[in-house]
Amino acid sequence: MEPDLWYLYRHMFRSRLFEQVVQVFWEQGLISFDMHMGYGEEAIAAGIVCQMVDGDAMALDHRGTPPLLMRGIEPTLILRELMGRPDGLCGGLGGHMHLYSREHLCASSGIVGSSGPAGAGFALAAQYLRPGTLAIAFFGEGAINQGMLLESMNLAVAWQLPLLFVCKDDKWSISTRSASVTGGELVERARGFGLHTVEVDGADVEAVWHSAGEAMKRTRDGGGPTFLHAHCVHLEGHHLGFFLFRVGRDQIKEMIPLLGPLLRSATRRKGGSSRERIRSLTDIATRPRDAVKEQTQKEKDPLYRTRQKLISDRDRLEALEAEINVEIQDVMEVALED
Amino acid sequence: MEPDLWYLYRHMFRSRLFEQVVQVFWEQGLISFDMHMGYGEEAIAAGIVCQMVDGDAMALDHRGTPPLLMRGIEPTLILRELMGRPDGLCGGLGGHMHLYSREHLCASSGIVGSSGPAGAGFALAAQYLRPGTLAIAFFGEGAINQGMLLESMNLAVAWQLPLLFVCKDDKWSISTRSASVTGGELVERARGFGLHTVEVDGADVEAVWHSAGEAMKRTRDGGGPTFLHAHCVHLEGHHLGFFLFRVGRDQIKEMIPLLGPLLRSATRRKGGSSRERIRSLTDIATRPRDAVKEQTQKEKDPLYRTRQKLISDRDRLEALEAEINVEIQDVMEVALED
Amino acid sequence: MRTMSFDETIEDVLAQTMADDPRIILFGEDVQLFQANLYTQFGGRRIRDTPISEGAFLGAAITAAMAGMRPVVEVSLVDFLGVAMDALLNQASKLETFSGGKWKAPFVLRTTCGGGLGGGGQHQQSLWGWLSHIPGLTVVVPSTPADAGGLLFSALQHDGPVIYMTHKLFTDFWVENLGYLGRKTVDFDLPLAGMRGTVPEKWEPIPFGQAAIKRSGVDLTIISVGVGVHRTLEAAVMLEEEGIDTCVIDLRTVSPMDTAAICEAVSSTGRLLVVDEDYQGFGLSGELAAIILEAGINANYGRVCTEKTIPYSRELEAQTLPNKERIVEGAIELMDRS
Amino acid sequence: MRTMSFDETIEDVLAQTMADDPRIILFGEDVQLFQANLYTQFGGRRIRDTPISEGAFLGAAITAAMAGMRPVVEVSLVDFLGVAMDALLNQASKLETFSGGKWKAPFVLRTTCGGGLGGGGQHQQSLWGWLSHIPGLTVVVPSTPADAGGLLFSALQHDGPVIYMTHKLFTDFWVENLGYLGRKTVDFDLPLAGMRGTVPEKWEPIPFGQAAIKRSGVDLTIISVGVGVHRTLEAAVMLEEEGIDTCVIDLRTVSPMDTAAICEAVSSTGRLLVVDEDYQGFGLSGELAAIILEAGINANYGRVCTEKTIPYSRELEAQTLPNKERIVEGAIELMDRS
Ligand SMILES: Cc1ncc(C[n+]2csc(CCOP(=O)(O)OP(=O)(O)O)c2C)c(N)n1
Ligand SMILES: Cc1ncc(C[n+]2csc(CCOP(=O)(O)OP(=O)(O)O)c2C)c(N)n1
Ligand SMILES: [Mg+2]
Ligand SMILES: [Mg+2]
Repeated sequence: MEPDLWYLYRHMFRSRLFEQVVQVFWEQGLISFDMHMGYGEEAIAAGIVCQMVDGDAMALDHRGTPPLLMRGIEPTLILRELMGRPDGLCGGLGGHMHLYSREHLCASSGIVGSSGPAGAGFALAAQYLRPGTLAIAFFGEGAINQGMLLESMNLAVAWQLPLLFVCKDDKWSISTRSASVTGGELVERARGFGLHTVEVDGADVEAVWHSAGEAMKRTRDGGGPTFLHAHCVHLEGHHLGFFLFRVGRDQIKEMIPLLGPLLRSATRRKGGSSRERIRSLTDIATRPRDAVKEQTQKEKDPLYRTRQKLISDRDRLEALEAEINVEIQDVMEVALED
Repeated sequence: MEPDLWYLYRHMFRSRLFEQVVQVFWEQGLISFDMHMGYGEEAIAAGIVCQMVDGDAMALDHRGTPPLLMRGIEPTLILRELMGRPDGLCGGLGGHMHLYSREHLCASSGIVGSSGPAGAGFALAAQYLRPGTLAIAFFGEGAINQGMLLESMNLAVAWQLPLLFVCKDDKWSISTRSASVTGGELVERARGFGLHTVEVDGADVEAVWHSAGEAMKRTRDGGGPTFLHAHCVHLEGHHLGFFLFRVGRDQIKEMIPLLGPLLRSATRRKGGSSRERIRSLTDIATRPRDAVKEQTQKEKDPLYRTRQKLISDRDRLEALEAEINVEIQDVMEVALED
Repeated sequence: MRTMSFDETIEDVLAQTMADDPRIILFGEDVQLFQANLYTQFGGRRIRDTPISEGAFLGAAITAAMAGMRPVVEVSLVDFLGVAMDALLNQASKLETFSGGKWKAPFVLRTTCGGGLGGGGQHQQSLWGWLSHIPGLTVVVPSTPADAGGLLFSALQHDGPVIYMTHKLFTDFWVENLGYLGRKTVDFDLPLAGMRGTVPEKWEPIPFGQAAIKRSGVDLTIISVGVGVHRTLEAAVMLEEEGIDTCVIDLRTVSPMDTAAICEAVSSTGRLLVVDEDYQGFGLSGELAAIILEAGINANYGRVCTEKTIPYSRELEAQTLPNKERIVEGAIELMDRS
Repeated sequence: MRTMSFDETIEDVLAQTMADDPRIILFGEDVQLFQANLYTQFGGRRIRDTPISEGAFLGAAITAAMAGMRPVVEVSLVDFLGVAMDALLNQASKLETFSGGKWKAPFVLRTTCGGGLGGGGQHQQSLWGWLSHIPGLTVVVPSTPADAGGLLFSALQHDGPVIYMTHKLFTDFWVENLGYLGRKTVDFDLPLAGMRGTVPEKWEPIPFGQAAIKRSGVDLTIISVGVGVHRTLEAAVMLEEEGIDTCVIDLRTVSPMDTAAICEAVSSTGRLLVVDEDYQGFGLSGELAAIILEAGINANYGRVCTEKTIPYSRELEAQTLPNKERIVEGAIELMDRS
């Protein structure tokens, strides 16, 4: 079977547009704390979530918006939740890292790695109550060093849980290059736990759709859990207003106030060797630039990639985008109503 | 280089004899709680600990006696500690799961898996303060599903710590067959974290000596951490007086009081299908028998195996054993003094 | 009325409720053999052994409950919760708030607590006050078979997370398997009146937050929980000989607490002694002080608690845990003060 | 006297002590960029980024300290300790007892706590009372730059584990990186007097267990810690207008506590209000009640604490955390009571 690319693009585009509203609201101060965006991982979400059925469950990390939207949760409810309104998805009590929908069996958490156990529990319930359904656990590559997530990989294999582990690998955890703190290859690590594994370009929604579809079919049929390793970027970095990206984007303005203290530290009497100090300074100077450069490559933006494939039918594309524009405009207005 | 088998046997035999005293004391009620013995893992301990040097450190699990003895800790101090005496190794405050020797850099813990992080910390200190030294982390195959141990494997690779992970695999964690709750193969799992790996018959002290020696050399030279998977048995099961072994050894006497309730449960109105019930009953009946049978195979007893290799020089062997007998007899008497 | 042991009570309630409610499953390390009767009746699908991965399987219990199951998850000793605390601190306890009151996780965490078997400081903690600090958790600590049954019955019907704590000394199973272990050479100060007793023919739920007045008295109120209740009742007999008439209250649930009963009893005697096997500082004893002060009750107050890490030595252990003698002493001191 | 921000203070003390003591290393997630100045001065060997494996690296800090290092380990938010609690509950806190007083682990766990940035219930907990429940841990919560420096200086010389907690609102870094994030559209109620202030020319250690009397007064004693101290001082000004003369005490260290100062202040005013941003039940507020009752002080008592999970909504958050208005109300209520 082939995916309906128009359908997938619709979901991706809708998520992108919705998050742009979130960003505007956040910039206006209507949303607090470090808002984590799904910008850049829309293809992973769409390729997977669009194949979920009634009774399937999702355990989400700190970037829950795209999967929730695609799963069919009312966008106004999400937006109002992010605004902390009593008429939000969770009465304004949860906020952007704690989005829940009982009817859709979706739960989130801001504790890195906790979607592993959460996914395992959903999958366990599926085994008893809803045979043929499954659970998805979303997390980043940084989370893969968190003990409870590793434990849950083993548990899923031991209990043959209908669970799909989805590692959205943007290569960074906050300001840390994940490779610098991670041993081995992730797919091999997962295989070492006895998981089925598949690696995929997370900017290619069709590829995600295919490999996720196969894994989901296998797990629905009782074939056991799979680890899906999807590479992606995050166009806004770790969260909105992230200092690494601010520095990386506007080195002159953002770096200047930091320079004085940095240089003072670099020249203090005791401490590391001058080679070490130069290495640190270079690292501090290059990480922001690299992070921005890596995360904003056009050809890694799934929206751009997918749009290119549809652009030959420009009329249909523009009509679709216009339609969604209207919807999201409307969502924004409704969210602001008293 | 070849190991000195007489030297290794001396350590193993001494440990065995010492633990037999521990067992007698425990049976007499001089030692409390669930005493975990090292019976059966002497070859693993000897093959590794006998190659440790000043400044090397050890993180131990709940079976700390053999490595501590072999590392040179005064046996009387250990025995008195197990008796809870103020003149014990830790003033009687620690007990058998919490044996510490600061001068030997040895620490223990009764929390399964905690020797992973503990080993990593020792290895970290070695990197700064004692280059060329290393740390050993001992644990069982059941511990390998504990998050913090898995995390520490990754940490050791990421930081290239001089750390040897030693998995003493007796196939059982308490009454659970570890394979039934563990996904994948352990060596592959470790390799998935980027560790060097080696698998060895833990009853063969020479084999352990060789593979540990190689790994220890590599790690001393900065070649990074290794996972050593050693197969072994535990002649007394999980701990002294362990019910699984009591049932397995004397099914008639120990099983009879359990039978009534079991059969009542098996025939209660609601519950599992009769196939499930029969499967449970069979499982309950076979686990004890299997556990005892698996753990007491003579050819898996490292003492027996090593002794066979030395028996041709019976005089020397008997002299050695007699000497140690005297020592341990003495230890016992001294430990009992006021 | 029937007579049952503490263990039998728990098994009886579980067998009955599991027979009636197919959503109840039970999992934890070694539960198939530790709960062999239930395993026989319900089979391996509903009674599951787990890997030693408390973080993963406790976390999984939460979402399994959210998705419609009623898991009973067993962590053999409360001390082991250190490796799984995130599930309680950040997930289970917060779900109801985070979801805006729309989603709850009805699961029961069964665990044992307490000392007196010579198991040292890492296997004998109580921690009920510590756990009760976290808003959103129910913490139950029964002290008789009848309460154990009724409270477990309630726990299995409760719509949120319940931590159901059994003191080791009440259960034949743990006293045998961590204490006697087939020996006749050891002795324990067992709270016999809590180990076996009459229970109702038909289980009725005992509401949470309802203390039991175990003994009325006009001179002094002693509040305790778990084995402390029995130590206190014995002390009360000794105090009677000194002419001190003691009212003894068993909280039964630490969170929620029966504020009304506490205030009534303390205001009538004007003196409160708290007997708490959990650590003294920042726990139950303090909370009780705050409750009476908030209520404007003017009372003499003292506490007999565990002040520090529990030592291994049986003798030191006995001095560290609240014992009859310390209670009597504390009570007399309190009487003398006014 | 110099003027410094809270952040600068911490960096200054770390830079000075790290220069003097090569055993001090610092590790945690993202510390290389979050502590870019120290990273520049000391290089990547002494300032290390970690994987997201709090269990492993906090556990490693303990044995690294035991083996001669003085690690400063950073866990960015105290809430994340849920995944690493075993290291505190069962290892660090118990080492001294278990080793018979022979071995200690001198490390500093730096973490942030507290709310007021709209971060919801999983990223804004305080937990100082919760941590203080465990015997063997020192818990430090400074409220001014001078105290922050002096207490950190002491922590780095202390011979056991110290949990050094910084309230987010004191630090420009966290207020910027979790609050403003480059925006001018959000507002926070910042404790300005705690964010910047005079500090000594030369750092002197401030002993643990020494409270600071921030304001003397005869009508009422308010005890607090962290940001609560500043909220209380503001409230005290308002109370003055009502004719209520308030004594304000800053505990500075929650464990150990300055019992003498507490008792003196409360017995002189006869009224105690506890202002505690940590959860109300089974925590600091209760312990203070116990302390004064044990001392036989007859006082009116009230508390203004965080009673439940902190809601995300900024408005509800403000009502849930102890604020000026609630403090004034609580104080007046207490005055009216007698
Ligand atoms: C247990 C825990 N530790 C640390 C954090 C802080 N934190 C939040 S997100 C994050 C990075 C996660 O990286 P990754 O898993 O790769 O996800 P990404 O943000 O890159 O999508 C960290 C360290 C946390 N929330 N929970
Ligand atoms: C975190 C934790 N969970 C559970 C236990 C209880 N426990 C003690 S030993 C053990 C089994 C360990 O099995 P393994 O690691 O294979 O070691 P073995 O006893 O077989 O040598 C368990 C579950 C514990 N001590 N700590
Ligand atoms: Mg990432
Ligand atoms: Mg084992």
